[in-house]
Amino acid sequence: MQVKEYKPLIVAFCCNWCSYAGADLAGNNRLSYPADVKIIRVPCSCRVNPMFILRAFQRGADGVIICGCHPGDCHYTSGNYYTRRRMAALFSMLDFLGIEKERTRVEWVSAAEGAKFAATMNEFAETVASLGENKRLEDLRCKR
Amino acid sequence: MQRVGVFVCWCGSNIAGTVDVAAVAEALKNEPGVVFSTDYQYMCSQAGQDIIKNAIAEHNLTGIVVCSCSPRMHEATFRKTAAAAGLNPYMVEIANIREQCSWVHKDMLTGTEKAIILGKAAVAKVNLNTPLTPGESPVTKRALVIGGGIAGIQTALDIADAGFPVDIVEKQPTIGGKMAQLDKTFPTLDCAACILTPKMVDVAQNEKIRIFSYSEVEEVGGFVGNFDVKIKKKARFVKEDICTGCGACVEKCPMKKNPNEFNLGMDNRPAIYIPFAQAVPKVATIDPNACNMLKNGKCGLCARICAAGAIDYTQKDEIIEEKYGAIVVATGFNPISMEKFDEFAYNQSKDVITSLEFERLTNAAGPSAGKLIRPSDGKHPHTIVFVQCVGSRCDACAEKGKEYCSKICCMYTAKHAMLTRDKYPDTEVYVFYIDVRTPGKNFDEFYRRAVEEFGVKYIKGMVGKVTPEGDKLKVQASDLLSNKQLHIDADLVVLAAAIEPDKSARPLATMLTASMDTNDFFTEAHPKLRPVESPTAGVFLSGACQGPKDIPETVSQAGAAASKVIGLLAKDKLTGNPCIASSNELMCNGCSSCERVCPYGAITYVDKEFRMPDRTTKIRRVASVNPAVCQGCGACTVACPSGAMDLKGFANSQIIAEVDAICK
Amino acid sequence: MQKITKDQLVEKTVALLSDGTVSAVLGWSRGEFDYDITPAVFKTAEDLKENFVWNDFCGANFSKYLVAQTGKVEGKILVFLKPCDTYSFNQLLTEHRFDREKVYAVGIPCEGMADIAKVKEIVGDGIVSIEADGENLKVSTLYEDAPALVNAKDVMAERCVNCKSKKHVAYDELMGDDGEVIESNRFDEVARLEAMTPDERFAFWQNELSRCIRCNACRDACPACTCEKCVFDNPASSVENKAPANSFEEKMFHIIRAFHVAGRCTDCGECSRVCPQNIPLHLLNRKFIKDINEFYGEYQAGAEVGSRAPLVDYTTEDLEPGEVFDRGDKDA
Amino acid sequence: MRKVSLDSINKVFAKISESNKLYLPVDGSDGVAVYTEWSEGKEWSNALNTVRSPKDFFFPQMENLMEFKTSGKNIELVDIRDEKEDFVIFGVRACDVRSFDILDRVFLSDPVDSFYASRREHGIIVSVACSKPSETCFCKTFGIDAANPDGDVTAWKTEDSVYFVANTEKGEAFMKKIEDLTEECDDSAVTAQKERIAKIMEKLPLADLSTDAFGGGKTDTFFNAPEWDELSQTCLGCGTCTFVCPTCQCYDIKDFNTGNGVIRYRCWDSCMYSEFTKMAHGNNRLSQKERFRQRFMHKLVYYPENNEGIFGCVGCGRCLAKCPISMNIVKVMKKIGGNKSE
Repeated sequence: MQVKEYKPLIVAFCCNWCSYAGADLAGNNRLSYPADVKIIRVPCSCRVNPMFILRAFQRGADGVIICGCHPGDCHYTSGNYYTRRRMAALFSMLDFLGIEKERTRVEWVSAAEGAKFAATMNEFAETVASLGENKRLEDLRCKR
Repeated sequence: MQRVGVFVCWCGSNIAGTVDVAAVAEALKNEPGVVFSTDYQYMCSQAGQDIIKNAIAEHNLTGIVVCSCSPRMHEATFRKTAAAAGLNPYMVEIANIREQCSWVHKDMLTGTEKAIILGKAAVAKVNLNTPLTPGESPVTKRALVIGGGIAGIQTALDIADAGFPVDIVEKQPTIGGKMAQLDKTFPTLDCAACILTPKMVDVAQNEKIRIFSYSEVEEVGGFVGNFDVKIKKKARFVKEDICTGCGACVEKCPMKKNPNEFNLGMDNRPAIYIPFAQAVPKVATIDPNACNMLKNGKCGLCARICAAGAIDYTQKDEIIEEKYGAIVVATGFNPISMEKFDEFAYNQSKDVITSLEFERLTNAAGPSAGKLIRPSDGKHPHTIVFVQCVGSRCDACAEKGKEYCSKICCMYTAKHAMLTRDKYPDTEVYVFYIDVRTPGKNFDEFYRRAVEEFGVKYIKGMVGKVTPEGDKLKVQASDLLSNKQLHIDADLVVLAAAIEPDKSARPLATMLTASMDTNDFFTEAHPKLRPVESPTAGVFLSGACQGPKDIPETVSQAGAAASKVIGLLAKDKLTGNPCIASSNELMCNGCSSCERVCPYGAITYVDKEFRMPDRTTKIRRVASVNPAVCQGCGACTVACPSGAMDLKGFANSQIIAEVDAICK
Repeated sequence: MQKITKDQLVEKTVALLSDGTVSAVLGWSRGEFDYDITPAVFKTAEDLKENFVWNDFCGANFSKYLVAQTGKVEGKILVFLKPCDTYSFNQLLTEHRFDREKVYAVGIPCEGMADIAKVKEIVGDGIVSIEADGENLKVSTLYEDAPALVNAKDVMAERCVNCKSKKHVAYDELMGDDGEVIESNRFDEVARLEAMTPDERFAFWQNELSRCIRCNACRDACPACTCEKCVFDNPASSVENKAPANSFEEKMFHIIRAFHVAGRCTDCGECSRVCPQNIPLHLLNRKFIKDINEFYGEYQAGAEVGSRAPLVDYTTEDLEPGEVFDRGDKDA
Repeated sequence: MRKVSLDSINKVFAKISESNKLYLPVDGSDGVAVYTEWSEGKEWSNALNTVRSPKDFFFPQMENLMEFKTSGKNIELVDIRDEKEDFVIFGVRACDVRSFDILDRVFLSDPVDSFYASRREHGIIVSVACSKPSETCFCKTFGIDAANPDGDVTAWKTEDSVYFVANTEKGEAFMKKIEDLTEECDDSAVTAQKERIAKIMEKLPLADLSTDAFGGGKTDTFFNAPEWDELSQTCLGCGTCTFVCPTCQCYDIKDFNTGNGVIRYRCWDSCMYSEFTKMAHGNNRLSQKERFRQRFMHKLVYYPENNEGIFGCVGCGRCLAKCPISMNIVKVMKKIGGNKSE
């Protein structure tokens, strides 16, 4: 039997107004990035609850990235500022528990930055792939 | 359990080229809840939409998943399709298998695999969708404009012109604001009064506009379309409707020595006064701190003189309650206080003045009847030094001054310098500047004329110190271009003081739950795309309350704000976005975390009685979301520790279902 | 050891109870031994005189009880607050969790509380009595004829060794003198862990958290955890469980617990005090506090009523989440 | 009676480990004893007892019962019960040994809990007599002799040796395995030890605690006692007492959605929790007072009523040591039973 090549599973939470549109633009321009990146649309990056991130890791994600409008450009004025604080605190805590800090990321991608979206996803997927499978926040029950 | 229909679009070859659409439709058939699954060339076409409509009817579908292009493209289309077939439009989910799948992946196998997973996530989500109905609220067709300067005046006129009633609240006894105090206006040098006063008269004569002068906003409740506002009309001790503005009382009033606010204290006015000849309303006002009758019960001269019988010493403050559909903030600006700028000797010498004071000095209706004189001795000044950026563009950490550029100073200083040289060719005029900023139509030409035609001496560098010595002002400055120290014996020094938002703005912002930046300027809903709206729905921004602005800019923003108000008031009902937050009262702690992160002030708290699990009752403070104000960002849902706050359409359970489906 | 005596407290309380200022008293009630003290609501002078205690084992923070008790009592309830308790008190007021008008808060100075486990480490098991004796505790056991003298400082609870403040930030009445905010070394242990490699930190927490039995004592004792319905009890929340199913759930529980109180935790240390498995849970909370202080400026939850918790606030200049790892020793 | 010198006890452990998994109290990194699988280098703890009781071995905090595998709309049922092997728990104190009897009466009475029964069948219990009881101990109240515990094998630990007596067939088999490592001896050392312990037991602060007021048929006497209000008023509603208790046996059965199916598992539940025994109609014990009362009424009245007068407590003292607010069964018995014994 052929050994299946390891491909990291990446969940990307994208805000509806900037980053999801940025991802659409990447598509319009046919800029490719790994199919292992799966996008979930949220109204604003501030909708992303730390529980969603832990849930993704529990279910087998190897990396989680949150994309929102650039600071100052939030459709809802201040949503991404809260995202920035919450995720800074959360990521630091995950690191404190010894969980690889490279598995989580926040990136600001505007609706015009299709190229940045694709480049970010390529780079992030590569980083996560180099870490290998997520072992430190996995739930073996979900791998049965 | 839902009955879900899945519709996979080929988008010609856009999707079908890299995704095996039939395989996707087949794979999704087995997902929980799915009772129907098919694929078609163009789902968005009439024929494609008919397939959806027919399937809804035939299979009693309760939810729809369309695997197609981005929801940003056709979500609205398919929601309409669903609605046309009798299905709630919010029972539609889109799996984006074009922009985020077929267009970015080259390989059929990979593309198909991913499309199936995206489809599964959409099915998982739609299984948890609930029908949503947008809330509706009526609109009170009346606008409130707070501030009666040129911004407020223009906004009110434009709104009234569209046929909607407008009220202006102005805290001074007259409308007109800062522009009424100006002499000439750049870059065309027409006189401010000549272009402003006709507008003020228009306001007074417009049947749709009411002016509450000498009044302040006291309380704001309600929300977009339905604001409840309390306005305090301060007692002016003159019956507004009877006073003819003849001015007899002003002439006869014995208490004449009170600093005249309109002339920035450079001359005096009586206790009963009309701020200036073209005031609107042209009605006298008694200053209670100056009037002997009000203070000591002695005098009463004005009442005896007034032929109309308008004087009423017993007048009290009055509270007016009114409903509004929209509120425009036009609270304007003030020059900052020069108290802290000791180096310019503003407090030591009467001959160091601010630009606004200079403006009054050169105004024909000003304290010197338009003759440029030194305030100290009334003599004609020969050497005049203008200092720019006083308190603007300061270090963030500086104890005084502002970090921002006040924007208008470069132009009005050029105007002052040019007019001085024009009228008094015997003068020597220096302007000290950090940079000269003149972006604007005909602005740079204007500045160059000051230098080239009128011989104003522009010197790059800051004035370090002004020292009064005898009847001269010793100005010590540096010329950065020639790298020299300069000493000038000046007769008059004019400081271009930075401007700041009016002090009334901060408490007003709190009342309106409108946000402000650290400098107390109101923030826009979006700095580029929604510059005249505040993040709080139904509250609009006009003029310098949003940031430093000159007159043309203010007028155009005033018009823009008015058009936004008109657009709002033209509606009979407001239909909200149904994807909004809502709080489960049983779980809410009333801790205020959600309220603190809400950019719209959509969350308020009510005390409610609850039956506790142990059969007792308890009154608890719980959050309540105003559906007309909430925009559905979801910041509150994460701030809420108990999970009581959730977002319709993007519920915790729905997002988690998507995560689960993707990570399977 | 404690400067205020039990008799002073009882006298004061009985007076306030009899003149009708308060109708109930939240205080410490004696137990079977000298250290097993139970929080109790006293309603009569007799009960107070007979059962009220104040000694080196009165560690329980009463602030949280006010959420439930203020609704149950007619009139005011008297609550004793040690300096650290006053921070929780204020934080609960900031979050509108009880009616300030229904409380009569009496601040009492605290010299630090003893940890019975540390006492037992020194003198052994079988403790019959513990009495304060100047700087020392006089401990009699079943197995030694003579009582042992233990310096109170040597058996002080970890949270008291790293006491952050002897200053009361809220009270209606203060017994004795007020103290000052203290420059403590409370972040040293967090810094020690931060200095480890990720692998070492992972091993450290894996070992600690694997002992969790999900008894919820940390949550139930925490004065910041006053949710009407905790997510961990709510089957709809997707994280509910009654047992730590595996190492993922152990971690998730403690991350979410700490995150939910981040910016609101006053660092009172109740979580670690009550943990039956001796997990140093306060380190997770302190990590958030340390980070918040470093990222957004010093902030002490509960120092004043109405302050805005850092995670429901922002500035436009905040650091990026990616920058939290390479900030280095910016203070060094 | 056989004995082995304390120096050679690790040889005994090594010998047993050859054929069975052996669990015994070992001091953890925080200095607290935990039942740990023995391997070379692990030392038998001197601690009086573990914080977590050995009930875990027969009634673990979490146990998978079965699994449903789903694929699309298909469901397949999978039996995931693992094969059990014999194992030894060594160093169980008298109180904890008695707790197994209390659990047996619940799980082994009809209908028999087959998961529990299989673990119980495979478990060999080597008890050890106490030598230095704590002030929190009150096993004597329930007629337990700390100096002479039950179990398949009883052991006594003295300054220099460990003495063994087999009580059951399983015990005989255990002794057989370590026959070469132990030597026959008289019981003088053990007798002396028993006398010493008996004296200490008399001196314990809770030595006089009595169950006289309690037992079956006392529901009406205590159910509406006014003291419950006071006793429960500061209870936090956490599960510490129930989770450290060796006799608490309540559990919940829950499903975990793995994404590819469902794992049905059971886990300890606590009658102190607000969600305990929640049913479609809601909760039957709505206040903390009712939940608190349930726990103590169960141990002191309902259990003995259904089990020939045996109380549902063994006096191990864990709840005394671990309750965050130091409320416990002793305080309850004294407060509520003090004026009702007749």
